[in-house]
Amino acid sequence: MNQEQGMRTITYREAVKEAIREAMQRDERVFLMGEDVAHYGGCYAVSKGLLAEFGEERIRDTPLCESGFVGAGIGAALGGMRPIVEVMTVNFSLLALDQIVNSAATLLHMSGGNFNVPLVIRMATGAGKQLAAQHAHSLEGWYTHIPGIRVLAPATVEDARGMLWTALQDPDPVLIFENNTLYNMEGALSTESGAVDIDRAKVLRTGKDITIITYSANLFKCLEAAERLAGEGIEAEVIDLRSLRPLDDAVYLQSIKKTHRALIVDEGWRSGSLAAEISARIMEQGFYDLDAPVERLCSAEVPIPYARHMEEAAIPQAEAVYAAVKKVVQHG
Amino acid sequence: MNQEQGMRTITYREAVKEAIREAMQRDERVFLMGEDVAHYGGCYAVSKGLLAEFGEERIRDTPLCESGFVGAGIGAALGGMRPIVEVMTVNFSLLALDQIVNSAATLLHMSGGNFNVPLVIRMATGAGKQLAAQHAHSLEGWYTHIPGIRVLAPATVEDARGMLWTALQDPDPVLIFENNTLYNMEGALSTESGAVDIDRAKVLRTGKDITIITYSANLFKCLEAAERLAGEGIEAEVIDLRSLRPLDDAVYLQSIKKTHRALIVDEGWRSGSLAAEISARIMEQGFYDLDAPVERLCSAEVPIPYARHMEEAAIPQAEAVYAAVKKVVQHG
Amino acid sequence: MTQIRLEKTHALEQLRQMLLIRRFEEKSAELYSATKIRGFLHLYIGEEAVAVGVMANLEPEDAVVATYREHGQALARGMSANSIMAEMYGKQEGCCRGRGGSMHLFDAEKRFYGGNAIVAGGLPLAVGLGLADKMQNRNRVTCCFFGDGAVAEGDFHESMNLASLWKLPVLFLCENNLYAMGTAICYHQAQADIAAKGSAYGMASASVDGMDVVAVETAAAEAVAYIRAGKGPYLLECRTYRFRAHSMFDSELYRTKEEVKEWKERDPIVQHTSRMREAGLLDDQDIASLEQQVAEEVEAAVAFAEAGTDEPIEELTRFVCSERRVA
Amino acid sequence: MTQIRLEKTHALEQLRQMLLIRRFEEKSAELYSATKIRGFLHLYIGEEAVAVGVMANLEPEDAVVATYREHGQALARGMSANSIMAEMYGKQEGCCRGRGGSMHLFDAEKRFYGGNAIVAGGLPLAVGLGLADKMQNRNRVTCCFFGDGAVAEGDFHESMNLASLWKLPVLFLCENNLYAMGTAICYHQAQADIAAKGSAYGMASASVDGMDVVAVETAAAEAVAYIRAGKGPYLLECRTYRFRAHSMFDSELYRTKEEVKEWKERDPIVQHTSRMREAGLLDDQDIASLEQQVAEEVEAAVAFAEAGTDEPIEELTRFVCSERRVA
Ligand SMILES: Cc1ncc(C[n+]2csc(CCOP(=O)(O)OP(=O)(O)O)c2C)c(N)n1
Ligand SMILES: Cc1ncc(C[n+]2csc(CCOP(=O)(O)OP(=O)(O)O)c2C)c(N)n1
Ligand SMILES: [Mg+2]
Ligand SMILES: [Mg+2]
Repeated sequence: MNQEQGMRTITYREAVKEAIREAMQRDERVFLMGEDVAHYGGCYAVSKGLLAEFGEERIRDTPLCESGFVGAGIGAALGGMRPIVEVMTVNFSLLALDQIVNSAATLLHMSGGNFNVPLVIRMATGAGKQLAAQHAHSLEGWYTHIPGIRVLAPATVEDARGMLWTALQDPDPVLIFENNTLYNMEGALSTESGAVDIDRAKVLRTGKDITIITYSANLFKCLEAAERLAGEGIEAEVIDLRSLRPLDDAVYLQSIKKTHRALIVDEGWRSGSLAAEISARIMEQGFYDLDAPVERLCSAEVPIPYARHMEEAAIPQAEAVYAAVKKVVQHG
Repeated sequence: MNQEQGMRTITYREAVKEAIREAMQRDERVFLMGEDVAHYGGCYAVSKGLLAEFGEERIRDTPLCESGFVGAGIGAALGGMRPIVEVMTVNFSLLALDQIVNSAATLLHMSGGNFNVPLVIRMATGAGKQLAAQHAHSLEGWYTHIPGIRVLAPATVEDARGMLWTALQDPDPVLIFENNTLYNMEGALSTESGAVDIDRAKVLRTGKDITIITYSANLFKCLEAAERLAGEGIEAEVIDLRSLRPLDDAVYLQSIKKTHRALIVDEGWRSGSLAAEISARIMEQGFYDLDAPVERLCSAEVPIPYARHMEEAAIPQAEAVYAAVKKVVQHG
Repeated sequence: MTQIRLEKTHALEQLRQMLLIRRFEEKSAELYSATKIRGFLHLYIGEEAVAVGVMANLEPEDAVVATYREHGQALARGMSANSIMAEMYGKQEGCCRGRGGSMHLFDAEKRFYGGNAIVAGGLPLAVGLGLADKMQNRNRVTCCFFGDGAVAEGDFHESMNLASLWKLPVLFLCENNLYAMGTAICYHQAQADIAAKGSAYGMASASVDGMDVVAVETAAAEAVAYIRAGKGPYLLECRTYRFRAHSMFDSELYRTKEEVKEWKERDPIVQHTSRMREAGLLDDQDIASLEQQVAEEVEAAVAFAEAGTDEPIEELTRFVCSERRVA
Repeated sequence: MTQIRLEKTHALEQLRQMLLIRRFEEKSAELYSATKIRGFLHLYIGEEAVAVGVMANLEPEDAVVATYREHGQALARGMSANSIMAEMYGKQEGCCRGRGGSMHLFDAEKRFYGGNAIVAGGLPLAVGLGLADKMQNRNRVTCCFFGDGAVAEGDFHESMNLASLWKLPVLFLCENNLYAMGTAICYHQAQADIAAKGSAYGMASASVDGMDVVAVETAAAEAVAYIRAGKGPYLLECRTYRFRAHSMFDSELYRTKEEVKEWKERDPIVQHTSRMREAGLLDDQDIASLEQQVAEEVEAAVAFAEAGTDEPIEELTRFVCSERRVA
């Protein structure tokens, strides 16, 4: 693919960095703020080098105070800036949840339209690096419960590169979740790449036997499983949700009309997962299309443990996707 | 009913207070801590009078610092006490969410069994008093996503009276959600009333045509709707979940085997609601029992507005339950 | 030190504003009993000198971040009594189209950023507003109101540190009325001198008698001058007292009638009136005319609210998200 | 002031503990490179005098709340090197059965309450532990470790206020190593004198050279005596420095090699060694034997971890909830 005309290979990390750089260049109201984004270079090295390019004012280290600096991001947005606030890891964002839910998500409605909050918050999410129970959860699905915010989950380098600019044009708060296992992933990107839509889910592989609905890092596990299943004559259609709130229902409902079966793969804990919401929507809007019950493959309901074998067992794996598909396909 | 032998009439507020009083009397490790629980008498007057009975040490006013005093509750539990921590309103609990999720819910597993946290947290929840977008949400369903905690929602005076003691015997964190519209409700209580189980859902009305699954204040709206439906020959079975995490799946799945239809009524926002989880479980475990898709009646996805007519329109009402049942029953 | 402006026009205007707040709220309490206003209603009565004294120093391009006890803050900032009353009636004509109610007054034109019912929740927003001004080289002040109770919250600490670290143009305005709801300051602050807390953040601070509108105006003038000079944020503690219950549900078990009575002797309106009289700046005629003017304004607000219309239910989800994407 | 215990047995024991931490962590860094240990690994090297000096003052019934940079805290508290190393290997024989890893060491028997990777998240827990002791009339101390970075968090503020307000027996032990990850204290504290912050809470406080184990022990003795006397909590700032990177992923762009070198000249182990030598309490023989003893302990720990077993996958959800209901 990267052999094609106008394509280049880039890591996810670099793609995010380019997106930040471009946004900073395009609009001087944009700035990046968070713990260790400047002098350290970002805890996942996303912003390494940007301090030298843009200076301390616009690549702004904050003290450790998630509620304070996320709230300051809201205020700066109200004051006419276009802040990109980085929260190191979604677990830490719980410290800022009051500001996100009770202020950012609420201000526009509660004020009857007086004030909108054009704020982008980026966070790392997900397990896979043995970081244990206070660093490795996948709470992006949980955030999708909150009206007034938009939740994005770029899986590909194209989306890592393109979603930020679109998010910055949104007049309301947008949360972007970057799975920490993706930063080192390489992918092919058009040299012309730029802003991408953030409204539509995408079919990344077509198939007729089952619809696999997923997002972020699990996309690749699902594609891997689909490959293997294809070898056995089972053609899975794989959908990358991309936007987790609002959900683009049409794409998966349409797919199910064809496949009559669905599996949702989601790294959140099973109970109360985003996968539950999608299953419920299929129940409501696609019930008569189904030949078998929709299944979910989620994380085990346990704080993510440190030991590698336990961490691996706790979260969805390609092998488990494969097995779950087999189960659904044999059903009914 | 209160005419019966050994029954008395009591408000929900009094029932909670009696439960606290009894717990304090039974076990000197128990104490109540929170904002304005002592000198003010509790923001919903639940603890009024207890300061005089038990003194400032055990009925303990805290400064405004939700993270601090919830965390202190965790520490006190680790230190051998049995704290009851009151958070005024679930919206404010977002300030303590890090402590609840990253500490209380996580410590036992993360420490490999070294430390359990026998902590009870009570909070008011729900709309209906025109308290607007920072006081009126129903986030109890949201909390059910978190492994390691138990979530209870007493709807009746019996449960308001009885769940606390059972919760205090739990070695792990238990969150009890009291819908603020219930405090003034009167109900009949046995003079012998005491601890109740917190594991089982209850069928509060039997019926053969549809299963209505609900909890807390919405129970009464559902019973009201069921009464009206009965007048039209539609017999709804109404289930009070009581425990929201873990869910007692057996009771509603069993009911659906008989009714073949279900409606879930839940004051949480629709997307990512507890209702979605239940719908997904029915999909997975009761699909072949269904004659029609399971429906959800939830709150509109909007920060709860102040104006009465808008607030009423935002949350489930008996009228809407009635209409939703009619829709499901006519289906398929 | 900025000069005290005890010249007639200005002093009268201060009195008028305090009276307006007082009468507006007395009426609100009545309307609450009549169930015209619902939800939580927190009255500012007794604390009028604070908002009125402070606001006199702000320019239209400055910003205000308010609390849930903010009728006084809103009126002193120049929001119309009509739009506030209509809001409390839950009407479309209210400043938030009935979505906010008493605790959530907003006004984009006045740069009045709420109306926040999360105690201390407004402080980080004020930091951000100040940051935006600093980054855009605008010589503006953001004035952030909060109570003594808010001082215990982590958001207070984080915001004080951020503002001072980044030298932001924020006036932290603490309305210390000695109680957080029913919890006396001795039960919520290990160290009860609030102004003294500035030093933990290297922030300039002062304390002033919040029952004296002239003293407040003077102290705030100094604070605002300091901020406008680019020296960074400032913490100003105004020592005041609320004469009424915390909200309409409060049985006031936590304080004595005597204490309330003593503080009422320092009523900011009475004090300002006497001082003006003594200075020969006010006579019975002036007072009567002020009272009438204010009464008319309050009456008009009630009439406006009564005549208001309900937001159509179809508009319930309007403003959950903005209507257009391009910011 | 408690007397300095520079008598041989004790001074040797302090040296042994510091050496153990140093060698244990040097080995851990190696094992990290060999991918035997994974996740985040934060080394305490350079800061050994703090944990060792403080812990000498704690009794078995006291409690410790630790940070995620807590190998030193755990070893000084007397946790076994075996169980820590096995934990970092993710083995069942680890102190948390492999669920915690480097950042989450726990030990009920030692009253060692973690291993908290939420910066400042342990402070409220320490307040609660102190509250439990106070309510049960137990004369115990809870010692809570945290870094300079934690001081900016709201939890620091809320906890300091609660502990002082309620006069709880908590020692707030700040390891000020001048950086929060890559953010120098001048970028995260508006006012960088941490001990001075005690006054905002009416809390006793002091600052001590954290590179000197005797000084730390002495200062901590004073603090602990104050707390045990029932006078309330105490904030002790230990000025120290980490010699290694923040974690294994850190390219140390934020500080100069010279700065690191200067601090290394104050190596707590070297300093303590020289002092003992000068006092005639230590000779080459002692050192060699200590080094050997420590090397054996570290080697044994590695062997123990290598021989460890994986927790069976069926046990994954064990400990999500307790097994029995009755508390
Ligand atoms: C985070 C949060 N916790 C609790 C409450 C409930 N509450 C509302 S006002 C109040 C007291 C606030 O006291 P203070 O800051 O002194 O302001 P005052 O009411 O005295 O003006 C409390 C506890 C709240 N609104 N928000
Ligand atoms: C709440 C939270 N925010 C951010 C982090 C990421 N983080 C881990 S350690 C650290 C720096 C902490 O500095 P300090 O408290 O001084 O301790 P030190 O590492 O210097 O010992 C940061 C930002 C975290 N673990 N928790
Ligand atoms: Mg107050
Ligand atoms: Mg540090």
